[in-house]
Amino acid sequence: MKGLQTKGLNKSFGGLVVARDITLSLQPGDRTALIGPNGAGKTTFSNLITGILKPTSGQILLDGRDIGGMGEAARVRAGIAKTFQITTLFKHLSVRENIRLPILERERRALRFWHRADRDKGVEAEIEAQLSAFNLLGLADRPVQDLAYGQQRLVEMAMTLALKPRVLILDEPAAGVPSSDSHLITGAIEALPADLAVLIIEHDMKLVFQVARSIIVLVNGAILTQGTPPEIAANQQVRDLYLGAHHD
Amino acid sequence: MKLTPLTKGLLADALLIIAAVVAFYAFPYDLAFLTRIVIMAILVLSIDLILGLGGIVTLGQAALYGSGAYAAGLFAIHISGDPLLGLAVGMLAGAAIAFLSGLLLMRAEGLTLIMLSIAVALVLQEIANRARDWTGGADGMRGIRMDPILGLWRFDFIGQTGYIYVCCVLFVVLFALKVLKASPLGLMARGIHESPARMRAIGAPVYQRRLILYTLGGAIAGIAGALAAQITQLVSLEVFNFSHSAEAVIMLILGGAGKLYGAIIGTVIFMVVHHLAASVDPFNWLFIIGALVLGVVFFVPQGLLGVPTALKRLIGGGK
Amino acid sequence: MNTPSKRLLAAPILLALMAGSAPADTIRVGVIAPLSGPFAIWGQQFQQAIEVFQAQNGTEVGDHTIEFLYRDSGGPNPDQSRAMAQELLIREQVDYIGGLVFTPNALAVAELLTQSETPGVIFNAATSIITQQSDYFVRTGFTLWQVTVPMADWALEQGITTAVTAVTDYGPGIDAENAFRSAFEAGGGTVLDQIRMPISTTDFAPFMQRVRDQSPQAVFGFLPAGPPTYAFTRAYNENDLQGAGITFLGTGETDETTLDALGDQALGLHTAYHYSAAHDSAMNHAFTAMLAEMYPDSVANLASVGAYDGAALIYHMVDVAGSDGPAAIEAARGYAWESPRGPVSIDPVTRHITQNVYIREVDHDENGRLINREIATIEAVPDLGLSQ
Amino acid sequence: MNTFLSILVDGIAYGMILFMISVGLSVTMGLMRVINLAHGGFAMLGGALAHWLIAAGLDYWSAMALAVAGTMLIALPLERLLYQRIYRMGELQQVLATIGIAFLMIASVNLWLGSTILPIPTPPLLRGALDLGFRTLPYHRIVVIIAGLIVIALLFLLIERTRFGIRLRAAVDHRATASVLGINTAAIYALTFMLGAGLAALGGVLGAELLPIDAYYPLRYMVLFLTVVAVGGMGSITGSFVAALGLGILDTAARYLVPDFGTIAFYAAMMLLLTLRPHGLMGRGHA
Repeated sequence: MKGLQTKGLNKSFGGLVVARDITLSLQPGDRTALIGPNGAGKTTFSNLITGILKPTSGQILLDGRDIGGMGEAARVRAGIAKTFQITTLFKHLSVRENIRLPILERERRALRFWHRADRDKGVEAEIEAQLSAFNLLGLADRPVQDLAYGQQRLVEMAMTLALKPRVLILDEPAAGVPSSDSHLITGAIEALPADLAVLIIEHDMKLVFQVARSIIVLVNGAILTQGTPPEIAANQQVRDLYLGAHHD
Repeated sequence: MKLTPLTKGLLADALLIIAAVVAFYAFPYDLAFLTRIVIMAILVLSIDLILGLGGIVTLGQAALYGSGAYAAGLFAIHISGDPLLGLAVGMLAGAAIAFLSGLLLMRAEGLTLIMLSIAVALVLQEIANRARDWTGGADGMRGIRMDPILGLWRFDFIGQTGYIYVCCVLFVVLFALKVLKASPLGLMARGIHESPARMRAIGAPVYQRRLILYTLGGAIAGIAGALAAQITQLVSLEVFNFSHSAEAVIMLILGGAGKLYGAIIGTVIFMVVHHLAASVDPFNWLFIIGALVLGVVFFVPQGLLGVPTALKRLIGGGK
Repeated sequence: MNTPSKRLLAAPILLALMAGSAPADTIRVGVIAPLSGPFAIWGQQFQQAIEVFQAQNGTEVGDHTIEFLYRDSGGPNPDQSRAMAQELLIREQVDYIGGLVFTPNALAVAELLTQSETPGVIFNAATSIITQQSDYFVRTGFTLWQVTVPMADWALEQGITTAVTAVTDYGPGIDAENAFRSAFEAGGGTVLDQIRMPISTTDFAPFMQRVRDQSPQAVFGFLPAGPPTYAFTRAYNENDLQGAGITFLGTGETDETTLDALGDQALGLHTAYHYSAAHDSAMNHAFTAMLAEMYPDSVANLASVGAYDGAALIYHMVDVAGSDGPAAIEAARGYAWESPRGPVSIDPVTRHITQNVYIREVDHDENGRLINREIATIEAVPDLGLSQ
Repeated sequence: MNTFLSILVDGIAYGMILFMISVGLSVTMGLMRVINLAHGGFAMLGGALAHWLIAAGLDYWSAMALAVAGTMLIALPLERLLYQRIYRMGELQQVLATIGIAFLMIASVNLWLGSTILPIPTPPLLRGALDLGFRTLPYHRIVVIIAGLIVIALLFLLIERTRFGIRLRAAVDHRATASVLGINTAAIYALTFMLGAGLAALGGVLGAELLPIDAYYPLRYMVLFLTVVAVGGMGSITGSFVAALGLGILDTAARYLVPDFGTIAFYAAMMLLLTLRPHGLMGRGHA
């Protein structure tokens, strides 16, 4: 079984149930969006997948292997990467260094202390490639904190892709990005490697309907329904519960 | 004039070596004091690695320094008086204590981490006090006799050999730290400092990485402790004092954290001011030190090495 | 990288020898003592006593002028003490070293004294073994055994046969415990319990309760000077051990500089010590009167007398030997003189001071001030610690 | 059994003193998020003022009241001029700035009254001891225990029943929201800081029999006070109370039962607890 599966995932804090029997599957090449009203449990679900939270019960499988016991970092190394809701980049480091770090981590070279970090030709070439793919070459040596918000989002995406993940979770990729820059984000998502499994957690319906091929609706920690964008758009239940409220 | 970072670094190295040589000839009667400054600078460098690069705030460096001192002392008394072997033993002891205590400490943050690190030093002090058959307890561990360095240079009365010896060790440590700072490990440390959450998200097990940094810092602190034991030829319980840890952190911030040379400049300035203030008015020198600390924290939070940058920004603010 | 040739290395030595040497008729004495920090009172007492001595005896001995220099050791800090000793010996070209309050500090300078053949007069550091670490050490202070054994002997004479020892769990505390027990048991007494109190103790009530529970006739205490001693004596009072018939036996707890802080509750405490500011002799009256005149806020204590006699001994050594270290030490051996504490002499073998030990009881003087009143004298006690 | 009761009595009295000195530290640390290493300095200032006032002829109780008031008055300008800026610093800068302040406090008292112990003679009423049968209990300790209980009772009334308390709680729990709602957080900070300093001064005066006042007091007992706060959890009055009593009793028990390992036992317990509960007994974590 390829890709990411969850089976009967439950999570509760004391009496508060925040994830209820979530079973889903994400195949290579999927572009699935997870939507739902505030408090539906989207972030909890993302945290369960990435290992920040441990499920109360249920399984998480990557390529058929149970990764439920792995820590956060180990899951990244196994191939699950995510971008954050809030930008937590290395603000004082340059764009180039921000991308160098994940590559070094991926290559298991981050503990080398006997040579300069910027002298590996292969790594440097890969950084160049990422920079140009995201149109960041001109900003390569600027500290990240000097960049505009949308550009920081791109740096984050570049960093995450530098990990060469098989499953990518985009946690509100457009949050905080001015609408004039949102084409940058949609462009970047559309340009993602075709065989990557992508889960997009997003409020912005315009973006979701633009990039997702499948949509999962989460309500009160449980999956309400799942379908293609037109199906979801047509679903009366979803319209009442979510879209209706959203569009007012 | 525009300098590349590399030339800048080489220039700083050259200046440091020249300063060390000039000090040797300019203050021939104060080599003992200069030697203490250099040893302290090594301890402050060890904190720069942990705190300046890795962003790990502790107040227990005395635990690692003291372990190095006692280990080197015991080694000299019971096994061999060779200074370099003793240095290696002190380094290993500092690293070992850092690793063992780090298993506990590196999971904590903030006040909890500060308190735990202080407690480690206090527990070690009590252990050294109770193991008085080995350590001499409050009387101090005596009987440390050092062989000539590499069999060639005897420790002399005026302290010339001692001074040159600790300067060489300082240069080696500084060189190693410069290499390390520019290496993937150094970049990783800065990453942990900037954003532990992001480090986890790119697959770095932050706890283990912190432990590695702390252990490396412990090794350097152990070297500083071993040097102190070899130069003074006596180790007392006070090596574990909280004041050691606190003063070393003050020196680092004074010079500028994360910059290596800041550690050295901060140490020199703090110790010279302390020395002068204490000889002018021993009863009231604490006023000067207190004011110095507050002044730095309030007015030059980046440390004295940050002053030129701040001035440049002020003057060239237009561009 | 930094290995100058032998010729270059020699240059500073030559410089040191040429530049620093003082005029032949000035003898310089470097005093290493805490001048700052929580122990600053020691340096202050030293300095004042030496000033008094020089006011009484002038600054000249024969054709030598004697000059004292002071260096701050902070607290117990061997690194600093050694560096200070080096600075004094090399830059200041001193001919004698004095002071040294803490044992590690004294031990750290031992080798320097031997190498430079400089006499070092210890005003205080009280561990017996120190004088064995260099042939150039002489001590004008006391040792724990020297004052503790007489305390035990006196207690036995008073008919006290059972005691509990309560000492701080560190070197000197254990030293005092051993001294008391061996003397007390040798004289037929029984030590019911030996309590070792953690060095960080702030609340001594538990130990006082433990002493009470065993109903001994006396409790012997030893703690580091300062807040622990203060809190220990207060706890003895608060828990009313005196009322329970348990006599307090101590050494330096009723030090003159903290006696006023202890207040009237100190009345009746018994201690054995080598000096009381209330010692009744012309010599002592002259000393304390001069001290009061020069420093109205000061009182004389063990630190004062250690420094005062240290100065006296140095004057004698200079008189006989000038700046010749080995000859000075020879002159010190067996030298006997009258001190504010009574007759004293330097033991020719141990180079430690032989002196009277006084049993004192805290009492009011005619002006209502608290003093250590001498109630018994054990004459000419040597250091009793080395044979142990 | 007697030993057990003795441990309880001595431990509670000791714990009450730790509580009184530390509770102000805990509240200010919880509210302002400042690691204040100079807090013991306020206890020392209180003690030094009381010493000086009694030496000048005042009686114990008036001296205590004036010392507490005086310390609060000293705390106000310190808060306005220095601490306000320290609140916004990173934790490392806070540590250093407050150590600097502690140094200045030490140097000032050293200059003013010297480096020896500054006794605060207790009135005759407090000397002597009450016979409990199995042992005696000094009157002074009884007063300390009662004072500790009064302090915690008053603190609870203040926090639970007054407008100031409601605002204080709001400010601790939701700093940003509180200022948006128009609560004057700067005033609350200043008042709370003064209150904490005053409590420290009270604890310093009452506790002087156990923790004698001298110029180096702030550094000597700094770790002890911070331990109470760290174990109790920053910002929690109940936490400080439980931690102070618990540590007092633990420390006392270790002295009765295993005096040889008293120090190690104390710190081992602290390390164990902080490892299991990094935010202390009643800490709120990152809230």
